[in-house]
Amino acid sequence: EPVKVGVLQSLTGTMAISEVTVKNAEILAIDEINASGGVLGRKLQPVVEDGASDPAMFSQKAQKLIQQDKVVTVFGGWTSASRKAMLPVFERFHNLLWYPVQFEGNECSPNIMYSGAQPNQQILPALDWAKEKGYKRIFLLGSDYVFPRTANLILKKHIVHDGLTVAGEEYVPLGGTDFSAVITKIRQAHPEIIFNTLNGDSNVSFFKQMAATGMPPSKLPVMSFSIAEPEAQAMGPSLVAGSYAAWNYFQTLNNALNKKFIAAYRARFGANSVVDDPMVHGYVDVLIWAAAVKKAGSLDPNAVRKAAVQLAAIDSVMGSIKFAPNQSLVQTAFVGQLDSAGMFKILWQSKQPLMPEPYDALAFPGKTCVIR
Amino acid sequence: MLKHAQFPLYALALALFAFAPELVSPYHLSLLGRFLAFAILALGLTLVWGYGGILSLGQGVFFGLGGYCLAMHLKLAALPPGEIPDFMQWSGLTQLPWFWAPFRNPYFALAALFLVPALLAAGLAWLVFHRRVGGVYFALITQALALALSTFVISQQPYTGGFNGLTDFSSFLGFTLTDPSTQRLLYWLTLAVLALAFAFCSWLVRSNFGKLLTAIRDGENRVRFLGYNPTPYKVAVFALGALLAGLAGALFTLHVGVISPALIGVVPSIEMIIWVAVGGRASLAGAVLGTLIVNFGKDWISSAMPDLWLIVMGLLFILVVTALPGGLTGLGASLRRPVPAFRFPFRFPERKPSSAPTVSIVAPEAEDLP
Amino acid sequence: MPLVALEKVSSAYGMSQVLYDVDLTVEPGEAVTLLGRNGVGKTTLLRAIMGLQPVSGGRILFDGADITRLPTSRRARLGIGYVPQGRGIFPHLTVEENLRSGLSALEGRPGVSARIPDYIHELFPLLNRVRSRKGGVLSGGEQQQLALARALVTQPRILILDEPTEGIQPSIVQLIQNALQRIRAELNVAVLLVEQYLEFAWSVTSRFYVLRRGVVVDSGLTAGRDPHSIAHLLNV
Amino acid sequence: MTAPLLEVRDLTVSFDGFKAIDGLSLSILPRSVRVLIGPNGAGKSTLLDTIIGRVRPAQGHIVFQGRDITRTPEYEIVQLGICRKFQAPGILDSLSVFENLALAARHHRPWWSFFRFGLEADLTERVEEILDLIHLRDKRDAPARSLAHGQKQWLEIGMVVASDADLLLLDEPAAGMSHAEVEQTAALVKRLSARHSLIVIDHDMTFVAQLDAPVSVLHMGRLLKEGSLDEVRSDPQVASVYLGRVEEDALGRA
Amino acid sequence: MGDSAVLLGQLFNGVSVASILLLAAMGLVLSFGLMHVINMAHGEMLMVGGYLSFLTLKFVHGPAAFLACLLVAFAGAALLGALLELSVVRWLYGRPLDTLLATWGVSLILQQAARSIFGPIGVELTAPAWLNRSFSFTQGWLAGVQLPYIRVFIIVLSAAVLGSVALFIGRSQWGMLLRAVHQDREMAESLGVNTRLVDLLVFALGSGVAGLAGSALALISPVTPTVGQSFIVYAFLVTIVGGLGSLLGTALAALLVGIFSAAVQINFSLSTADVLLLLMVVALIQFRPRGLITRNSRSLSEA
Ligand SMILES: Nc1ncnc2c1ncn2[C@@H]1O[C@H](COP(=O)(O)OP(=O)(O)OP(=O)(O)O)[C@@H](O)[C@H]1O
Ligand SMILES: Nc1ncnc2c1ncn2[C@@H]1O[C@H](COP(=O)(O)OP(=O)(O)OP(=O)(O)O)[C@@H](O)[C@H]1O
Ligand SMILES: [Mg+2]
Ligand SMILES: [Mg+2]
Repeated sequence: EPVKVGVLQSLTGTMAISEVTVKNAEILAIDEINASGGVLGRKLQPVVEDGASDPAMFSQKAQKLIQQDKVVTVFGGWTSASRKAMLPVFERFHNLLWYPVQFEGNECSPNIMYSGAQPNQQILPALDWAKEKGYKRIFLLGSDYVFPRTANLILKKHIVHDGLTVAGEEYVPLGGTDFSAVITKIRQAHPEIIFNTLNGDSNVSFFKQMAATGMPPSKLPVMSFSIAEPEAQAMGPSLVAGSYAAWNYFQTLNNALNKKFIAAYRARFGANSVVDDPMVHGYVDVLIWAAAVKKAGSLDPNAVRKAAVQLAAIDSVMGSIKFAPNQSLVQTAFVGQLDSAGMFKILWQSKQPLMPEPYDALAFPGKTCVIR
Repeated sequence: MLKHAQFPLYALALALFAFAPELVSPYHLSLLGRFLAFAILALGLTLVWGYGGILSLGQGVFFGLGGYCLAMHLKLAALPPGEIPDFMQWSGLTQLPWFWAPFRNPYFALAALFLVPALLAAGLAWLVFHRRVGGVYFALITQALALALSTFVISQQPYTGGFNGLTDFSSFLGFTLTDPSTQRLLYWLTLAVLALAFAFCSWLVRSNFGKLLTAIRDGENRVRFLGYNPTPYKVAVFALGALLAGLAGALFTLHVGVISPALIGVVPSIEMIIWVAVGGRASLAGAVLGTLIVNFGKDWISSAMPDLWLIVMGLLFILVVTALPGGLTGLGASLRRPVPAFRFPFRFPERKPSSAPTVSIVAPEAEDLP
Repeated sequence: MPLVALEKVSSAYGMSQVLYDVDLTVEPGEAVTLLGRNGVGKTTLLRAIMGLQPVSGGRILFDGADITRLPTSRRARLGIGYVPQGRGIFPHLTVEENLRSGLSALEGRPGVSARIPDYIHELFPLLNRVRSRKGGVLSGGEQQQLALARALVTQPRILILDEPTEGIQPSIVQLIQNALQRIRAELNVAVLLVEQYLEFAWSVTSRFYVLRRGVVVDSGLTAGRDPHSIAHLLNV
Repeated sequence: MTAPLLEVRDLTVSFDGFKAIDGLSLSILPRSVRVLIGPNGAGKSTLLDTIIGRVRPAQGHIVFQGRDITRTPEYEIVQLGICRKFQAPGILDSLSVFENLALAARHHRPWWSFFRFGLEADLTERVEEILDLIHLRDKRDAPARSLAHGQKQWLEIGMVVASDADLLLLDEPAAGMSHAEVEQTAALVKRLSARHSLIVIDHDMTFVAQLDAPVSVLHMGRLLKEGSLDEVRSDPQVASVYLGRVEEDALGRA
Repeated sequence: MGDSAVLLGQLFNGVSVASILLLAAMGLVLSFGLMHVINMAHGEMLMVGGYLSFLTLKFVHGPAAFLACLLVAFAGAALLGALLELSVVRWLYGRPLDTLLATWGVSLILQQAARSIFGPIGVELTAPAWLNRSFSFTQGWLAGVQLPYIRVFIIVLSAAVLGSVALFIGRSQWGMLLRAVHQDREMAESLGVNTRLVDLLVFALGSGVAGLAGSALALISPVTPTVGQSFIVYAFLVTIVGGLGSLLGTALAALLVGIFSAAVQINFSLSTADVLLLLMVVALIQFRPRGLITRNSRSLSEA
């Protein structure tokens, strides 16, 4: 009898844009595990559900997966809102969620494995890089929701702490496409670099309208935290060429596992597919879960999560990774620059894999995450 | 109160629902619970739309307000004394905002979840209706309200939890929410509230107030010349609809454990209209039926064919509206009609008042009225 | 061959039947009046001829051709002009535009010029005065005149009039009476008239039908028949 | 001399510069009938529109029972005691005939009485009577939208009667009615005048003759002539703008 | 960048936002204002226009390519509009709120179809080189003001469309018949008007204009399956503020909303702008309940 695992992403609605590819990567990993014999001698059977970009739907479907389908774990979620909505469900039914996306931290639940970057693994390394390059006036631009606001809160503390200047801070409603007022404000603020946490398609409008007013990335550098390879491809590489991004994985990462992964993904989902950071996190989440099951010798979520943090560091598509005791992933940060083909040239990487810090020490002093 | 002939039927349905915890799986029970909460909102919408002729495309707003009022209390109740909610901390607040403080008191929250939606609705409705703007105008203004308020709630993250909404509650009035027995109680509570709301609404629509409401829907101006000022009645019924929506939102929040701006936007508000349209807009029983059918259908289709469910939903709406304007409860009436609507080669819209084109709310067929 | 012939026409609103096997003919250039008390189905019958009311049995012939299933606009183009009860003025079109809208019926009809005939303004001088006013603000009588004029713009072969004198001042009623006589005589337009006002009906038509509860109960020539001899059929 | 029930003082109504009523004055005594006639577009319906509050005058005042109601909201005017039948029937489509009448009958009841079922006993009796009066007993529970045109006219007359207002305004009540019905309507108006005042507009001279009441002729928004029907009829001006060939005034329905 | 320049720049932004709103709302004046069809799929016509432009650019190159886009977008959206009219809207005339529900269903389907065909990620249209520049002022009190050609182009386009639609409705025989049909359908039929044809053509035209809007919009933001949704609410707001069915009113309302938003956005956060906009509309209703430009009526069933 197969082991049921849940895959819960938005297949419809605004977030489907990103989440469908993560679902693909998770399915790919599940298939690979099945090809190599499954776990504990049993095959995996993915149960795919649609969160429909609606937090309440995520909560409902999570409950369905656990109660109705009796899955042993769930891979999924993208927005913090979806994760927050699912959290009580996983705590109530003592199940385990593997969350693949970079987020704002400030959360610490024993029923979630946070593989996406914590703030100190993505945005703060980018700030370090900017400081190294000599940028002093930083403009913070984001979509109006939780990740950009919290990320910028942390960034502001560190910018001031590092002796740099916040040139301005602006938020655009999710999905907003009109940047004329924002651009006026940017022109007035004279920043040297923009730290961009805009979400999804707002980016296209932003870069287009910047270019139309004579400020392409080559003139005013932009460091983005939500533009990965697929977004760059879709936006038209020429539009964003020259802009920067910080991630824990780039498709151009040069290692054998990565090449194999890309080939496998393309074989399955189309020869022109590109892959990105959240997909890879979704992919490794499944692999690590399988390894943890093997180590625990059990499918019990509680045993699995304990085993997961005890696994040794493994070599993966994205370099050396392991789960820290706070159930977040230890991983390396990269800064890349987009070329005209929509691929990142890797410019910089952290000296070693970074320990995840769910609570930023400067912004939220005195808070720590301890999971028993 | 209820029509005598229908009374046994309703009693039977109520009994069946009351025994649901014994009959269905826990997951389906939890779904049923939240859908019954939705049905309370749908009752309100039937009053407002089906009888009052006022289409609200912003019912999600009132639903959300009710939910938020309760969620604020639940959030505070889950905190150790002296602490402020986590999202406030990481948005840079150090003190509880003044308008949060009273929500520590559960009874204040209970009162607020009725009053806040009802008062906002009454205020907006009065501003619009006393200028004699109605019909489509009002519908679109409520839609703009849904858009503006959801954007606003998202933008006020330090005070509202922003896009994430409010979640992670532990107990209410001493009941631990995750406890299975509490879940059961909650289900019965929802059912009881629904039954009460149903009885109240059906009493209301059969009273003279209901007749007047229908009269206003048919000819607001004519009613003025019969000596009635329609404004207070329209405001009252709209506020009542909002109150029921707020109540539904609060119950929903208890069931699901989360309230977020995603539930108060334009799209969910339109979906709410669909529930009522499917059931039959001028039938209270239809509202409940439609809500349950659409939501269970959505749950089922979205699991069975996730990629297709939007398309299936879309087709369903088109079909219901074009082929079945009276909704499911109107089905009986249209079957009894000897001349089928489509037989006549040229189907005209229902005859409008002679030389008067109006953008007025479409009156349901009289036969559809229960 | 009659211009319009109804053969055993029945019609119903939902469950309630209103017309029962009605037979009625109008010869070319003939004027016929249809009488009956309130609610017997006169309007329903006229609407059925226009194709605005579904027919549940029987046939409607125009010029010998079956038009029972023809769309209303095609019937109008065959040459049926209609003045409905309640007048059917387009409230937000000007009087001028209301008149011009009647020109649509001339499309595809050979030998007619698509312009508003001059005699319209002769017949209804009032319309010239209010030509740029919106139809909806006209007084009841003004609207009634406009509706008549507009029906004439369609250059019909038969005019179907549903209580055309309702709300019209006495002097204009006389005018309309003369106009109908002239239109019939000079343009050979047939008339099917529904009217409560017996003297008026008698003065413009040569044959009558009386409808009672959806059934034709009497018919004949108006000449030599005292209108009051059928009054009993029109009362409760 | 009794004080007038309604006084129209120097009233002017204009639409985009066009004066539909032009300096009109008129007064109505309690328990009296006044007939308004005049050419199409003379401003008769507009006068009623203004009295009932649907149209606001550019100048002048309307005083009802000593109170200036020129700017009073429509529904308050009705509550004060004026009720109107419109020229194009204005009824409430999805309510039944009975409910239409009931609604018209109980507007002066306090708002809380709306939260009960059915009609108060005293009103029920009245409404049932009216049903017979307007020949719609067999349509009592039919939705008003299913009535024929003439039946709608009757229903609206019934609604005005049911309102029991002091001043009843009837805009062309006899239009579309048969001889017998016209007679009945005239009788009804006369009966009503025992308790109410009425302003009646109609183009049917037979009907007007049966009413046997003073007549005012309106023309281009002004009062052209006032007096008994016979006086008015014999006025050459009235004949030329309104009646047409006087000798043929047998055209008025016999 | 001086204060006056900021002000002027923002005024220009306001006008440019207004012109997009106007383009989006213009089709609604036909379908909503005159035909009383609340077409919730109107936004998707915009989307279709955008995607069609995107496809056209794959096949047509050169400086005139964008003009071809406009043509294709117009024709394609009009065709789809005609299809929609034939299959759904036709059955619902005289029931405005039902059209709202049914077309909402259509909009769901179209969105999902776009997602399946073009993928969930937005596609991007490269503006032709001649549009990719901007007037920039470097001296005087206008120093620092940037007027992108693209926005100027959109302003011109929407003015041109406004003019043609106004001519069509106000002056042409079709325009008159359309108004007649929707004031009294049965009567129009009885006068020989082929109401089905009139409806079909006008609905298609309205959709075609939306297609044009989508094509223009694609110049400044990506085409996504949900692009229409983000505009539809504002477009409806503009039509009601303008006064139902009045083109002049709609144009004024678009300007009002565009400039108001631009002014608010520069002083407040963008999210607050929505709330203030709604408050402004409700406030406006207190003064002009039936919109900026209204028509009067004696009918009892109209206020
Ligand atoms: N829309 C409708 N639905 C149901 N019944 C209707 C409808 N319209 C008319 N009727 C009924 O059909 C019957 C005939 O109506 P019709 O309008 O044809 O009468 P009529 O002879 O023209 O009367 P009038 O002289 O009052 O105009 C009436 O009894 C009326 O109640
Ligand atoms: N809202 C309005 N806007 C413009 N003109 C109007 C308006 N209301 C009425 N009129 C005009 O005022 C004049 C008087 O109209 P009214 O309806 O009072 O006439 P009436 O005396 O009742 O005529 P009838 O006997 O035909 O009913 C008409 O010429 C009409 O066109
Ligand atoms: Mg009739
Ligand atoms: Mg009049």
